[in-house]
Amino acid sequence: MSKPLLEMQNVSVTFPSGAGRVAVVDEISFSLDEGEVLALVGESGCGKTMAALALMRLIPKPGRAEKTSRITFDGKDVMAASVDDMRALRGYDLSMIFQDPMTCLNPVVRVGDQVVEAIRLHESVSYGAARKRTIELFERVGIPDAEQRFSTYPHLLSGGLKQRVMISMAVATKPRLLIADEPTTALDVTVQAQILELLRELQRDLGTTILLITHDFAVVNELADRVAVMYAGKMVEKGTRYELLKMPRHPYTEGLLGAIPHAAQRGHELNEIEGVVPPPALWPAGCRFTNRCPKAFEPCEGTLPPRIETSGTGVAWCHALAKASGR
Amino acid sequence: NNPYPNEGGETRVFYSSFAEAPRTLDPAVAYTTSAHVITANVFDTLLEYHYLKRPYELIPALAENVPEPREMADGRVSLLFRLRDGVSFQRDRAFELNGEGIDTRIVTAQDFAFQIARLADPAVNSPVFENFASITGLRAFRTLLSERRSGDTDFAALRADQQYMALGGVPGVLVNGDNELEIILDQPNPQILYWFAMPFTTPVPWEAVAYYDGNEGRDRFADHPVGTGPYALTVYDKQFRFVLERNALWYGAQSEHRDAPGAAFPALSDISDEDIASGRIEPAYAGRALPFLERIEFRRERESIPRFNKLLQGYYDDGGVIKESFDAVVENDDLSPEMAELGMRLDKVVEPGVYYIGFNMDDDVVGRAAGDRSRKLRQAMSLVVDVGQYLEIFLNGRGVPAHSPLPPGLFGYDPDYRNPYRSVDVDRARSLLAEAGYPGGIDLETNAPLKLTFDTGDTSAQGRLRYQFFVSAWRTLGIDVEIAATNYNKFQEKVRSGAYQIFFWGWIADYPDPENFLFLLESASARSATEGPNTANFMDARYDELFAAMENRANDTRRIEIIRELTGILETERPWIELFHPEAYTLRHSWLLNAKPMGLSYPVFKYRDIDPDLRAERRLAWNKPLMWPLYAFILFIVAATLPAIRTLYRERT
Amino acid sequence: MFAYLVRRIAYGFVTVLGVLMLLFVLFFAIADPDDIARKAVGERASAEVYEQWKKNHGYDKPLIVNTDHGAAEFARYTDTLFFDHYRRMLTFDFGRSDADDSPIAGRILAGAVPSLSLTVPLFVIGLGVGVFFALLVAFFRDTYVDRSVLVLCMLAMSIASLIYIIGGQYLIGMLLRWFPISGFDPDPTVAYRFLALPVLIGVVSGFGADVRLYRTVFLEETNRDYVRTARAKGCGDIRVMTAHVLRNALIPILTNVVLAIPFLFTGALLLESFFGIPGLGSLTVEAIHGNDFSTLRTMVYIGALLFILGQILTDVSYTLADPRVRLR
Amino acid sequence: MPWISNIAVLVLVALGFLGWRTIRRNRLWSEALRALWRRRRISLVIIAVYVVIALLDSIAWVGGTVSGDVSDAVAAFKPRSIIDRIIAPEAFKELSYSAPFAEAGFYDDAPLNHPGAHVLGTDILGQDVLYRALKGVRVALLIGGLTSLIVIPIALAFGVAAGYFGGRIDDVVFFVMSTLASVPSLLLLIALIMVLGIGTVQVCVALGVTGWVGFCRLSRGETLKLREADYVQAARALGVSHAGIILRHILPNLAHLIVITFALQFTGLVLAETILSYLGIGLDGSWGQMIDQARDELSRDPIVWWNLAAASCALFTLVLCVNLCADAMRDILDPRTRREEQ
Amino acid sequence: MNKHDTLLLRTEGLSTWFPIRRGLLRKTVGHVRAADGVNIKIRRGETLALVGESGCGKTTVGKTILRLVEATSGRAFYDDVDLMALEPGAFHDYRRRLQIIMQDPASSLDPRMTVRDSIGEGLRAFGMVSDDEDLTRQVAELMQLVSLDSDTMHRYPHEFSGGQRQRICIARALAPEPELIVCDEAVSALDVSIQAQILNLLERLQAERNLTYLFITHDLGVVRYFADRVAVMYLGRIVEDGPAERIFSEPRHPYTRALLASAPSIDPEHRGVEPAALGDVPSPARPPSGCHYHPRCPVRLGRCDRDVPPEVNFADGMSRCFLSEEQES
Ligand SMILES: Nc1ncnc2c1ncn2[C@@H]1O[C@H](COP(=O)(O)OP(=O)(O)OP(=O)(O)O)[C@@H](O)[C@H]1O
Ligand SMILES: Nc1ncnc2c1ncn2[C@@H]1O[C@H](COP(=O)(O)OP(=O)(O)OP(=O)(O)O)[C@@H](O)[C@H]1O
Ligand SMILES: [Mg+2]
Ligand SMILES: [Mg+2]
Repeated sequence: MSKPLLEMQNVSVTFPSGAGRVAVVDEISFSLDEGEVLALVGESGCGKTMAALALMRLIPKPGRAEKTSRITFDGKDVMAASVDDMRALRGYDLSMIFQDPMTCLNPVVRVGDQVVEAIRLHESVSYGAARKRTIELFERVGIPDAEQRFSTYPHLLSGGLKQRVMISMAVATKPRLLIADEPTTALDVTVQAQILELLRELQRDLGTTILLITHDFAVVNELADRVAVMYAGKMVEKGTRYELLKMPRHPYTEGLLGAIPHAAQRGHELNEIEGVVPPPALWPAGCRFTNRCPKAFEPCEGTLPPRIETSGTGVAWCHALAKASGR
Repeated sequence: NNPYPNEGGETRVFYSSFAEAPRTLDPAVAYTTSAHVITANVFDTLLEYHYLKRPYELIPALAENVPEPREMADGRVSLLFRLRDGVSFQRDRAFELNGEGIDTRIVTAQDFAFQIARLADPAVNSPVFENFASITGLRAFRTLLSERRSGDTDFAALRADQQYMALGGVPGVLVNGDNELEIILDQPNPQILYWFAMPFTTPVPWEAVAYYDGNEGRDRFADHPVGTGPYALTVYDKQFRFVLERNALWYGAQSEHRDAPGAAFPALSDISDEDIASGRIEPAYAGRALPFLERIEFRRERESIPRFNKLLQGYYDDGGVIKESFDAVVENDDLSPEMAELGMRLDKVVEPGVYYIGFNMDDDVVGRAAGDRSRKLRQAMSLVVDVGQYLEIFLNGRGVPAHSPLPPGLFGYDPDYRNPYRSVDVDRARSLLAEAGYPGGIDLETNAPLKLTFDTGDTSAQGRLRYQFFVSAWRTLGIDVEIAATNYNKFQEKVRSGAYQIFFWGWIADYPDPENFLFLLESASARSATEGPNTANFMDARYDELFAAMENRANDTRRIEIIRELTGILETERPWIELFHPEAYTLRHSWLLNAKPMGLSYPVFKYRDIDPDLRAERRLAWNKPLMWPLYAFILFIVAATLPAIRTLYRERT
Repeated sequence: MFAYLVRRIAYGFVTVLGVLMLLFVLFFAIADPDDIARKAVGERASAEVYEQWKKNHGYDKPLIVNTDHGAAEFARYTDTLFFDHYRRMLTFDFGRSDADDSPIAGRILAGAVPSLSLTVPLFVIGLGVGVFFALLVAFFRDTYVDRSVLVLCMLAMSIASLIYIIGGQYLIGMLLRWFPISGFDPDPTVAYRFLALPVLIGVVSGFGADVRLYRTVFLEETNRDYVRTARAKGCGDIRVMTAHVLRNALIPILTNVVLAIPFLFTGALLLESFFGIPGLGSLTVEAIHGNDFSTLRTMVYIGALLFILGQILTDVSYTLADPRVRLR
Repeated sequence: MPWISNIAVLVLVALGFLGWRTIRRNRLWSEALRALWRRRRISLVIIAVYVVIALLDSIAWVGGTVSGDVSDAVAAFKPRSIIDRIIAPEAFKELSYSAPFAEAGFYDDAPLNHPGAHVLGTDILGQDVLYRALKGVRVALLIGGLTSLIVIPIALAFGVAAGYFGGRIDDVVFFVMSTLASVPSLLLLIALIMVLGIGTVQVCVALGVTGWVGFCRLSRGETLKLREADYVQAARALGVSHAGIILRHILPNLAHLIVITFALQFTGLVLAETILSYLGIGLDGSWGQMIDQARDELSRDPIVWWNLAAASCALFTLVLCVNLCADAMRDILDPRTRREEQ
Repeated sequence: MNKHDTLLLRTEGLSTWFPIRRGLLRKTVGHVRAADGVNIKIRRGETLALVGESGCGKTTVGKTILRLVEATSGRAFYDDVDLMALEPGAFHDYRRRLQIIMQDPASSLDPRMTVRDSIGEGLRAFGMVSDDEDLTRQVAELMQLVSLDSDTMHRYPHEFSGGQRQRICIARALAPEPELIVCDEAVSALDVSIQAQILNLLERLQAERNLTYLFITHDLGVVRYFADRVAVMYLGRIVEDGPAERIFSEPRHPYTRALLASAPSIDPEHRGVEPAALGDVPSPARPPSGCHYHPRCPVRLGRCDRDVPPEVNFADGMSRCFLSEEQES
């Protein structure tokens, strides 16, 4: 393969707080090849959404992506693109499914029109044509009575249907990169299964590259090719799905996987991670996981953990691993 | 910025303003200046005042003569009016009551009689009934009318004029044919002639009264005057504007009456040099047929500031000088140079009126019950009110300090008379107060401070200041006067029940006779006894006796003596603290001609004229809009938004 | 929807009955009709006139129970001021003014046009200006534009309206001479000259509160998730503001706006009296000065009626603006 | 009746002290107050000055002499407030207008009794404008503050009861409320004052009747919401009585709204008073009356501006400060901004 | 499993219908049958998981038992006393024994009350404290019990993280020493790592105090780990119940099967859940006729859209399906 479709390097997102700006996403890097599904996992508040928004250049106001960040999409420098270029890119090559379908649709615009808008912003097609395409899309994503649903309002749709509308809006222009921010979190399990199936199909049929954001390892397992784990704004581990789920290397990933209750653990105490994620302003200076890490030892606190290649495809950032691997 | 965009200034239209619409235009009831502005022009009267002569002189109008009172055998007096021929009412649909297509009618003596009967009609509720009560049988007519009405439903259902007819009319009003009206008075009443120069006795068509009953979408007669005057009221929108338009049927416009005294401008010989010199009267108009103005427009102007400003811009032709801008207009009691430059003229005239502070003589503390004690208290209080200062502060000196109820220009007014209690003398007041038993404001009997109340129905902020002025004057004596400002209803209620002590009031004369002032203090008109205008409830036997002797007396030296004696009583008794006689300042533009102020009567528009061309020219010159601030403002806005646009621009690239 | 409307109107009607009760207590029980009559006919009027006046103005009956009628008679309760008050108000028979006997209904009809011709432009322009500035401020939020407009609004809100009027008349009417100082003309081709100044002043004096309110609304909306969605679709700033934010912000703005509608009719008290506009506000002021209880009573009643109507309209307009609100 | 106002002052001061203590005890509120102090120091100081002036003007007693050479029985027998005693308006006056710091009268150029001493000039009666402006403080605070202090508890009681218990109580309260609310408030105010007559008590009653609705509606609506809140349900599950829930959950969670609404209503009332004054039904000695008087003074030549300026500035400053504080308070007490701060 | 032998709570046909009002007189035209004839049994010391999709009425059942919403019909026997029939005063006693942990820890704490007051509220209401100091002491104990620092008791809820807030809620529920706690999605709003902490805590408390849980959740992983018995709910009705192991290994109702099949696994060896149910969850206001599940059911029969399937009791639980009926016979 030649160049990756998307390359994020040293991306930082900062928000002003009491004392200066706090990086809620701190110099993370990853890349995505054409047609690949990368899952970005981590607990709530660790900066997954912000990383994705940085790519869309949609970080909400007081926050901003730092100058050091380099984002290249299909060879274009996203950080340096003009507002108009960016607008052309958004929704056309780059689209995003947002976390909460309940609030992400405009409540006073008919759902069909919202999709039509997405199409007509980028392609000069007539309303009728766009409408036809929208209805096809609706059928494609499994919205029953697509024709009728075209002109209903979001509040009349169930969560699953709203999510389908969001998805059809996102894929309407056959984007090259689809960012799916927790696409199934708000949904019931049975519906979640349907949506996962749908995403899989789309990816297969259209060859879309997907950046999947989630905190649910089960969803990761279902969809992803590769996984990147974040903790408190930092990347802690990357690897293929199998590697990561089967043999996590970083103590945090290990802890997370261990904390997920399943039948096997019945009767045993769950493997909990002590403590909680501190708020961004109180993130430790060295390894951010230090204060909760069972394997923490003294260099963890002050110095940034080194990058350790755990396998051909995996990397982790951890002092303990470094020590174990003898470095 | 022209407020009359639809009309050029070139027509002979007079522009004036009104603050509040009159409550009624029924000539039998309308008694306010604001109503008279209209009624005096819509209704002709039997007699009128000469436009230019001062002291005022009566001239015949609808009557062909000013009648000489004729003493009859039984001591009663007869007044015989010969009426002008062929005077007709203005066109009005009320006359259709007489038959299809008829919209006017010749005036007959019966129309006068009808109106006089209306004055007596309790249902009309005329405020001047008492003033006509000397007409033989008027009082009896009133009682009879009201008895028949309550007793006899068939009678009550009749039209008013039919009711009067059925009772045989007022006995003292005799209609001899169409053209003669004879009024019989029970006793001599020389002043009554003045009342015939007021719209109260104008001819009123019964048709108008019957037709305009306020039902089925018809106006009420009170809002729809139908008269014979030089102007007719064509628009009467109380909220917005009134329009008087020339009445083509006015008697002065008919050839046979063209030379009637009320139909032509006074002769050159009647125009005083002073009037000419001051530019008030244009001698060229002498003897010309009236009226000159086509139309008179009144616009509603509730607030005085906008009104005055529009006057300055030339959009009103005359206007009173409001207190607020007095200093801009008047300098050293004359027109300020700025105003003079605009060509404005200032007219000053002392109005026949008086403002005073009255004591309720029925009150236990300030009234007669406390005898000498209260007299001294009143004297002391009178001694500290500095009316000069009051005039200076509140009226810019527009007024003449009063020493007695009689205003200047009236028979019996003595310019040299100085009321000893009406010049400020605090020391004397203090000692009087002490003599009264209130040294330093402390009541010796109770050892508590004396507390008085100043009652008023004026709750406005401005009003309050005026009262405050007097209160602080009395305070220098140590007298604690509290202002009880209630709404007008409550105040009236207080007056009705006699629960008041001190009040502030004014009186503007109906006609230029001392009787019209001095009767305000006779027992017969005491408020508590007869609901009369003597709100001070002053009752003094000697005064009443003298007043009776003076009342109907011709103006001779004896009358002067009696008047002196009357004012002498008031001087020591002090039921009033006479304050001042108001002085009206009118400002008018150079294009307004022949506007001689009539302190007493009402603006008579038929004498006035406008120079429309001059007005148009001046208005144009004075009202060039100043545009640069607009441009400056726009520039500022643009300058202020520039950085924002720059930020935006920067953000986009 | 229909059922909702009917119910809403029925409730409105009940409220109207309540308002009438309030008016009855105020104007008949607390303010004594005898007083009013006394005041109107004057001190010296005969008993006949006085009774006649009370009769003409409908003040001649007992308050609640008419003992002239037998205990069992229905008229005992219907031949009363209370009943009359309800009957007349509900049939829009407002009677005559206490001050000058003119029919109130006619005066209100006559005053409605000038009032509307002042308040409608005032309202529309005020709304336009308010929304425009609020959009602008929301767009430039957290910049100096936002802050300075905010400060301006605060200042504007803290100044008494009387001062705006006096100042505005003096500055624009007298010094700059752009418009007539005061006056009115029913002819619409020239009325604009007279209305320009009061409208300008009205807009300026209402500007502060409006912009601040709308700004909050807009800021609230711009922070919503769907705005982000729209941006992610590739909408430009202007499209986001107009096609998405404005439509949603319309709903809270509507409440504010529709509730202002009755004031369109009852007029702007101060503006009308200072600018000599013969509208209902002016009428009200006059009623206050003239102790004209019946006119004031009618104005209060009409104000309340319109207010209730406005509320119903608000609720209905909600459905039009916001598909989420389903009227049931 | 000086004792009424003296007692009122005592009660107010006591209430203020109690309130202060409760706030000090409650961390949320004392923090909010501290935040307010941090952000709006100037405004708070100014408001405090106004309050102090009003209180000083409310404490009055009989006796003592008037400074200057005026031997005034009236003054000696009338209760005079502390402000009256400091300024002694009986002695400290001129004939008529004089400009700020003027040495001579405005019209006649006659030398003044107190040349240069009238910082804000004198009004038409020669009264010191500063003195009048200071007297206006009490009226303004009375209009906005005292009325609300009396009305709020009543409105709260009805609103909370209606919202919490619903049913018949709610129907009745809601009906009364919507009836009152459907009369445009200025008109209602005017009608009430016209009918009740003019006077401090009447105006306060009228303001109370019209102001009641706003608070009542607010507290009812909010209570309806709170009643369903999870934590209220949790409290019910914990067996807390209705009174306990209202006292410990509903009222504290309404408090911030009430405070903000109070502040906004306060400014609204103070501004509305100017309109009432214009209509001739305002309160004695209010700034509204001063402004109304100044209507006439503006077109004098030279212009008499100090009266209007003094009243407007006094009014403007108060309204602005209260508004600013209300605004800041809204931010501070808004749970959303609060959460983000953490 | 003899620790679960006494029946603590048994509901019989418990229904809670929320009226839908419409029209001129706000007439009730229908009902949201949030709980419709729910029969559940919980033994002392046991954990019953109530699972089902969002909006199916789980919370309603929980709240109805605690009488936070009033039941429309049905009975709930607690130690053989019908809770639903008790006078409010008499029920007050039972409030102490029945507690709830609400769905959302953030909104179930009064933002203007210190943690101490929140936790102590129940103690006060049930008269379990003598004075202020006693309260402080007891609250401190409770906080230690749920592993919270008792020094923080004077803080306000917003100063705590989500997991800590949930602990506070648990402490509050524990305060009156209840026997049964309704845990309404007690862990759903939390991150996995915190979820594990809370689950461990609940487990520990159950062991220490012999608590009984009605554990409401939609997370099958949690259920599998935590519950003794499971009741599956669909649109207001219990469609299946039984011991947890049996439900997972051998689900009888097609809905249960779909639910289990839809849950993705984290085992990298197993990938690719197949959606086993069709379409969306219908609204409880307009539930489908007959068996509520029939429009989504892959194995529906002809009569499913007409007749309501009966409760079919098995030795190890119940299933509400015509197919189960056949199975049984
Ligand atoms: N507007 C903002 N101001 C300040 N901080 C913010 C803002 N928005 C987000 N943050 C901070 O940024 C951090 C990362 O947020 P982000 O939304 O990317 O998390 P996430 O990983 O997507 O979490 P979740 O799973 O809850 O969606 C959070 O800790 C949050 O505190
Ligand atoms: N007070 C209420 N009034 C009317 N309907 C209600 C009320 N409470 C709940 N409902 C309805 O009852 C149904 C069941 O609600 P409930 O909260 O019990 O569901 P749930 O299973 O707990 O869902 P979730 O998993 O989302 O918490 C829902 O459709 C809800 O809309
Ligand atoms: Mg996120
Ligand atoms: Mg729930």
